[in-house]
Amino acid sequence: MTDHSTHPVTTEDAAREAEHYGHIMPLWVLAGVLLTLVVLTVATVAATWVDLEPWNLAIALGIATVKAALVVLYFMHLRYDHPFNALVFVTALLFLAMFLGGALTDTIQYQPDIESYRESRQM
Amino acid sequence: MHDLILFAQSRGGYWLPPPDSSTAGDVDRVFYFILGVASFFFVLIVALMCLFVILYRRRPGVEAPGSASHNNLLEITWTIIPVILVVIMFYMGFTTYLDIRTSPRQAYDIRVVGQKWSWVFSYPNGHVAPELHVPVDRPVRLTMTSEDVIHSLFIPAFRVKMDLVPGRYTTTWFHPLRAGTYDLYCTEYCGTGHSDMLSKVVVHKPGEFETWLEQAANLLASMTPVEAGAELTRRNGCLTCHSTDGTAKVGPSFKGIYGQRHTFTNGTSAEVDDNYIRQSILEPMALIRQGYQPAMPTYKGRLKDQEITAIIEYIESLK
Amino acid sequence: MAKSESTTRPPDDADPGSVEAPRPHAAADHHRPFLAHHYQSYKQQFEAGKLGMWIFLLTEILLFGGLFCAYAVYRANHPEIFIYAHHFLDKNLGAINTAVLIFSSFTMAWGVRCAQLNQRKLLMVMLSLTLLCACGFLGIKYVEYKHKWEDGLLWAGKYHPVEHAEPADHAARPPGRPEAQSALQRPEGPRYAGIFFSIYFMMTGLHGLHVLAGMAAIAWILVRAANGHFNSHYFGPVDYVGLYWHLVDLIWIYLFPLLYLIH
Amino acid sequence: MSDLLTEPRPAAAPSMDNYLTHARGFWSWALTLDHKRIGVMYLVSIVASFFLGGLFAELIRTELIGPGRTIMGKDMYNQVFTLHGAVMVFLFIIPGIPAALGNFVLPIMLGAKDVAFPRLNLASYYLWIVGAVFFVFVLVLGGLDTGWTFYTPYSTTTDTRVVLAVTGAFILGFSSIFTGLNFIATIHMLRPPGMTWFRLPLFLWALYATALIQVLATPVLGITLFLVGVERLLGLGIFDPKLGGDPVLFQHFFWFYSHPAVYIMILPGMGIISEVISVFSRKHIFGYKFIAISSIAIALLGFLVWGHHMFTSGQSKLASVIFSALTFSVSIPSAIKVFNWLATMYKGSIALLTPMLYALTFIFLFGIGGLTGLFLGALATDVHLHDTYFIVAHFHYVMVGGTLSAFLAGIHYWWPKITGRMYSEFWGRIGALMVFVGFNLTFFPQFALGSRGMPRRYYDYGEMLGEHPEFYGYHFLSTLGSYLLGIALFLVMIYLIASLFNGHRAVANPWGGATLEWQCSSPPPHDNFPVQPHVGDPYAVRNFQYDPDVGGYVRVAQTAKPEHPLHPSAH
Ligand code: HEA
Ligand code: HEA
Ligand code: HEC
Ligand code: CUA
Ligand SMILES: [Cu+2]
Repeated sequence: MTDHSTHPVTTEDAAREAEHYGHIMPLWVLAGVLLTLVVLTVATVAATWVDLEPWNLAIALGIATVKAALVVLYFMHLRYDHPFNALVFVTALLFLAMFLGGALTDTIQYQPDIESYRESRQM
Repeated sequence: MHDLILFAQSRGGYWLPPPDSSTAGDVDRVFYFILGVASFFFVLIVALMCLFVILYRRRPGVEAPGSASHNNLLEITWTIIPVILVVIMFYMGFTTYLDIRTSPRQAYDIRVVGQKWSWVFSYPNGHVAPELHVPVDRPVRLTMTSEDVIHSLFIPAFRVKMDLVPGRYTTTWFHPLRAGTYDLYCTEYCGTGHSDMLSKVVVHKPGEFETWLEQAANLLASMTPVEAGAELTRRNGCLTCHSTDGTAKVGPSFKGIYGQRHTFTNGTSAEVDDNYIRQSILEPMALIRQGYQPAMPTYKGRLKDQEITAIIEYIESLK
Repeated sequence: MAKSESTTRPPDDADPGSVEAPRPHAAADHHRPFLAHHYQSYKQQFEAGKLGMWIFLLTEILLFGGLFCAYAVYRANHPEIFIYAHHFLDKNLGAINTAVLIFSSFTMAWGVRCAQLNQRKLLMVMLSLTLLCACGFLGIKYVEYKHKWEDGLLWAGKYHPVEHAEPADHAARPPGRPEAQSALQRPEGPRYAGIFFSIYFMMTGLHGLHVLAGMAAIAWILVRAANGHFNSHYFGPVDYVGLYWHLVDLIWIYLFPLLYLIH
Repeated sequence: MSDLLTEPRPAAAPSMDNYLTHARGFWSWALTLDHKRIGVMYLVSIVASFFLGGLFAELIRTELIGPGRTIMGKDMYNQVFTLHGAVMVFLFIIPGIPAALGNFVLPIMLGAKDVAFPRLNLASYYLWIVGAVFFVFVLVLGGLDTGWTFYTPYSTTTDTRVVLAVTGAFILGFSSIFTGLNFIATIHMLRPPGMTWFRLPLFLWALYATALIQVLATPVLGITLFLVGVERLLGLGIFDPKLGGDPVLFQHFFWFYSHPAVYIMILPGMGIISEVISVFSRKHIFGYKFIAISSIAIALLGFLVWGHHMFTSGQSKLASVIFSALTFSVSIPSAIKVFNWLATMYKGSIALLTPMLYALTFIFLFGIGGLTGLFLGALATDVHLHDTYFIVAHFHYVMVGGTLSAFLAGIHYWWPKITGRMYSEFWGRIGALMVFVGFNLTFFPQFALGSRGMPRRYYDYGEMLGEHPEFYGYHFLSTLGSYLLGIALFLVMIYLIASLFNGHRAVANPWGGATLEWQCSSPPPHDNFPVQPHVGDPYAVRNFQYDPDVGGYVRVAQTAKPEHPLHPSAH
């Protein structure tokens, strides 16, 4: 992927090759994504009008994730980009999940110790 | 310098203090198991290192004999063996830890409050003391919290340690095996007096604990108010911030303040009388004496009314 | 910088160690502006820049990650605070702001396309539009902050809601939800309701700072575009700033439902 | 024995244009984009902070030479150990090897002309300077007494300069992020033809793994410190129980960075050791792929274990058990490395020159430090040992015994390359020996202190601690040791500086290394390589033979004869 053995070594080659790089997004794709995003925004607001407990949070986050995916894949060209850049992005989410998971697991477990303290002090 | 080198102690071995709680022995077993494994590998590694340095030292004109540059079987062997050993270590540490953290149901309950820089232990009958008194051969559970910053209660002989966290309870327990007096340290850094935040654990002989508790709780009945006041200021940790000899510590000295006029940071002033002292103890933040920080915790709900009266009499007596 | 150094460098054949063919790139520097001396081609430089940008975005995600973690921990353990306090946020303003940011992302993405296609004028239009949206976003944010300030709905240490402080979205409040109702009856709300606002201000505040930084970057790109720096060979900076801007949008896409749309 | 090497013949006059002579004047340094010059500036700055941190260490040890007050009061002591820890960690050891030696060596080893983003590299250096200036402000404007760990609510209530300090550390964090980002991009994008992943020298694998941690963990430190600062200034409350916050959550935040950070500290050191052991044993490194992958494994696994600093903090039992189990997983890749280094020495041709002495010191001391980590990873024993001097001893064994030894090994190893001069081998060996003895004398007694119950961050250990006469003796020994260590390090500095003036000129390849930096002249030219170097196996050290005419090693044609009659299939 990042092996440069095929890289041109002469100026002319380099110049020629430089003409073509980077993916150009067709305008209709960009506009389509914009439209979808707006529709989804309306949808996520609308979803709060109905009581679907306990699913409301999941729906809100689900829609947000679809929106985020659209932005990442098309506005940010990740779909056409180097796979390694996608790996970088996914890694960020993975490590964030790890951090969140660890902290959440623990705080939920010890919450009773905080609650009983607050009760005993009538706070 | 004669004590520079202390050889094996009678119990607990060279490294650890004598184990005096029911779980301490198990902790020590884990310790010595890991020590054994670690020593083995350390000696092996250093021995090989020295051997190679001697055997294969560079000599002019002699090229290295050489050997293979990889060997998967070997690599796997020295991966697997440590894996097995650390799994055992984890398991031993884990089971003993569960014992340390899971208190038996019929434990004797003592509440602990940590504050800068003293300990307050409260017993079921309402008595408070700056030292931890416990009966021998009976599990004791400590339910702990802190008034200000994080502290940590550490009793080396019992191999227990647990933080005291403001805004919540933490618990630990131990089962002392022998009567005696043991060290108790604060092991979470908590500011200026961190290294003074020390106390003792007194493990009473069978039957003696109850007598002690009864007498100690009945302070006001068995002592004059001034004596009781002196004892109360000691037990409640007042003396970590207030001296009785006129030197200023974190707070002003008690000596001679009764009857003085003090000015406060808000510009007002007042004479130190019974009411003022009572207020200082119950609402310390209301009036802050000039030249001092608002550092004193409130004792509302922790001192009974007669106890405060006794303290006032004691302060009055300090001329 | 790299360029000016290369001009002061002695010519290659004066290099004592150089015995083979002269390096291909050195002499070409003048003909290929903005190509740093240690890259072989624009493409290589572009890809390196892009990788660098993605790694930077990764660090941004983890920076915000701390706040998301705080959010998750408090929401999981004290849902009542969130249910109570989010009523003070204005869903409509939040939704409008979401739309504004999404639109700015669109113009930014279009801008990148313009740069790739040598459309200098259109690129400048797109960047200006993006900047405009950013201003709009911050303007709305300012209105929201101002209300909170006036109502004393600040972070925990300064959380003193004034008497008349009322949830901003009466209409949106579901009528049949007693716990939210009863919580609202207490003047201060559930205990420690201020924590919600601590998190709210940290998240939107840090996000706002990023919007500001993004605006500075876009302005810089705009100036360079005006100077005609970008073309189909060299448009990296537009793309990088675009990526950054989209990330700012991305974070808002999560902040909006997490803060405004709690049920 | 190897005196052939210690007295190299003066080499021919160095080529006219090297990176030191390329341009002159203050601004040619201050605004340079050359990774080598940035590396040198980092090196000087970092060594200066190390000496500052070391000065604080000597103050700590002097205060503790006996019980009671010796030279300072309690508050002062608390500030001194805090600043010692903070300076050593944030200013010295985290940027230490990557930003100083790594910056200098990485592009050359890779065969590149510079790092991917030279301007970012310079920015990273200036951020370091700004961060350091903040620490200096802290020092003169009232100090800091939170411990390097900034635990809340102490850090949000003490009246020392916490906001300045967290701002400084925040900025240093970004400096570190930029270095890491640059290194990852460089290793990905600027490898010349032939430099495949499995031809990367192990030092570069280590730097790559380090950079992964730098970019993944440091942002979390940034937000944590930011929250602490805002909490102090505005009363944010997220970590403050009085406002409904949770101080234990702070510890999760802090250690999510700071545990992986300990691998930022050690991994580059391990990388240096891999280079040095192979070169000075004149043998191909053993188990190249295992060592390379184990660096990445340490970096990634290191993210899963942060809770092992919180076994007694009120962390739940469940979390503690998980974190303990995961902690042990990190020790396996470390063990793999140690065994591979030993196997590399087996049947080598070992020259005990200074870098090698430090490498052996590393194995010895890191062995102790790492193995004592096992006592801490095990739950039951950590409850007893947590926050005692056992911890202090553990982390000094890994950070000083490990990283500092590796740093010294690296400085000596690359000294000829960086400065173009040879240091005095005689004094080098004396220094290494003194460091070894002084270090063990300082820190070994602390294991005994700690396991017997002496808490850390204690100003005093008089009678009030109970009947512990042995504490006096151990502390006394430790202080003596620290003086010896201080003198040793001072000596090292002296002879290294002296070598700049009277050292022999260094040849291109004085040790016989096969990595690319030894193929360019010493010091390297401005652009690193006049011609693309030949990329081969970085550990084919046998392809380089000592040439008395050159006074150093030169590449020889691959010999066809078997390496050894008994091992015909070697390599
Ligand atoms: C360079 C820094 C560095 C490194 C590399 C390490 C490495 C390790 N550390 Fe350490 N640690 C610190 C720096 C470091 N640490 C610091 C600074 C603190 C204290 C912070 C503070 O509170 O101020 C600390 C504290 C600390 C604690 C918390 C203690 C407490 O406060 O209660 C723990 C607990 O698990 C721990 C464990 C480990 C382990 C298991 C390793 C492992 O990675 C070690 C692996 C290495 C080996 C195991 C040795 C090599 C292998 C062999 C010789 C083969 C044989 C091996 C086996 C049989 C397994 N460390
Ligand atoms: C890279 C990290 C690093 C390094 C290199 C060191 C190096 C040293 N450390 Fe430090 N230390 C820490 C990181 C480090 N430390 C951390 C993180 C803490 C925890 C802080 C906290 O609790 O918050 C700590 C805490 C700590 C303590 C515990 C304090 C306490 O808990 O109360 C002690 C006590 O002995 C100590 C001692 C030393 C000594 C003697 C050295 C020696 O190795 C230093 C040797 C170096 C020199 C001496 C400088 C060089 C030579 C000279 C300057 C020449 C001589 C000149 C003069 C003397 C003028 N350190
Ligand atoms: C953490 C330290 C601390 C502790 C513990 C403490 N105090 Fe104080 N105290 C102070 C400080 C500081 C002041 C001065 C500021 C003020 O007026 O509130 C003070 C003021 C006082 C005063 C007013 C003195 C004057 O000269 O105006 C009295 C009386 C007093 N304390 C009594 C007590 C008693 C009784 C106890 C224990 C039951 C106690 N204090 C525990 C810190 C402490
Ligand atoms: Cu209390 Cu340390
Ligand atoms: Cu750790």
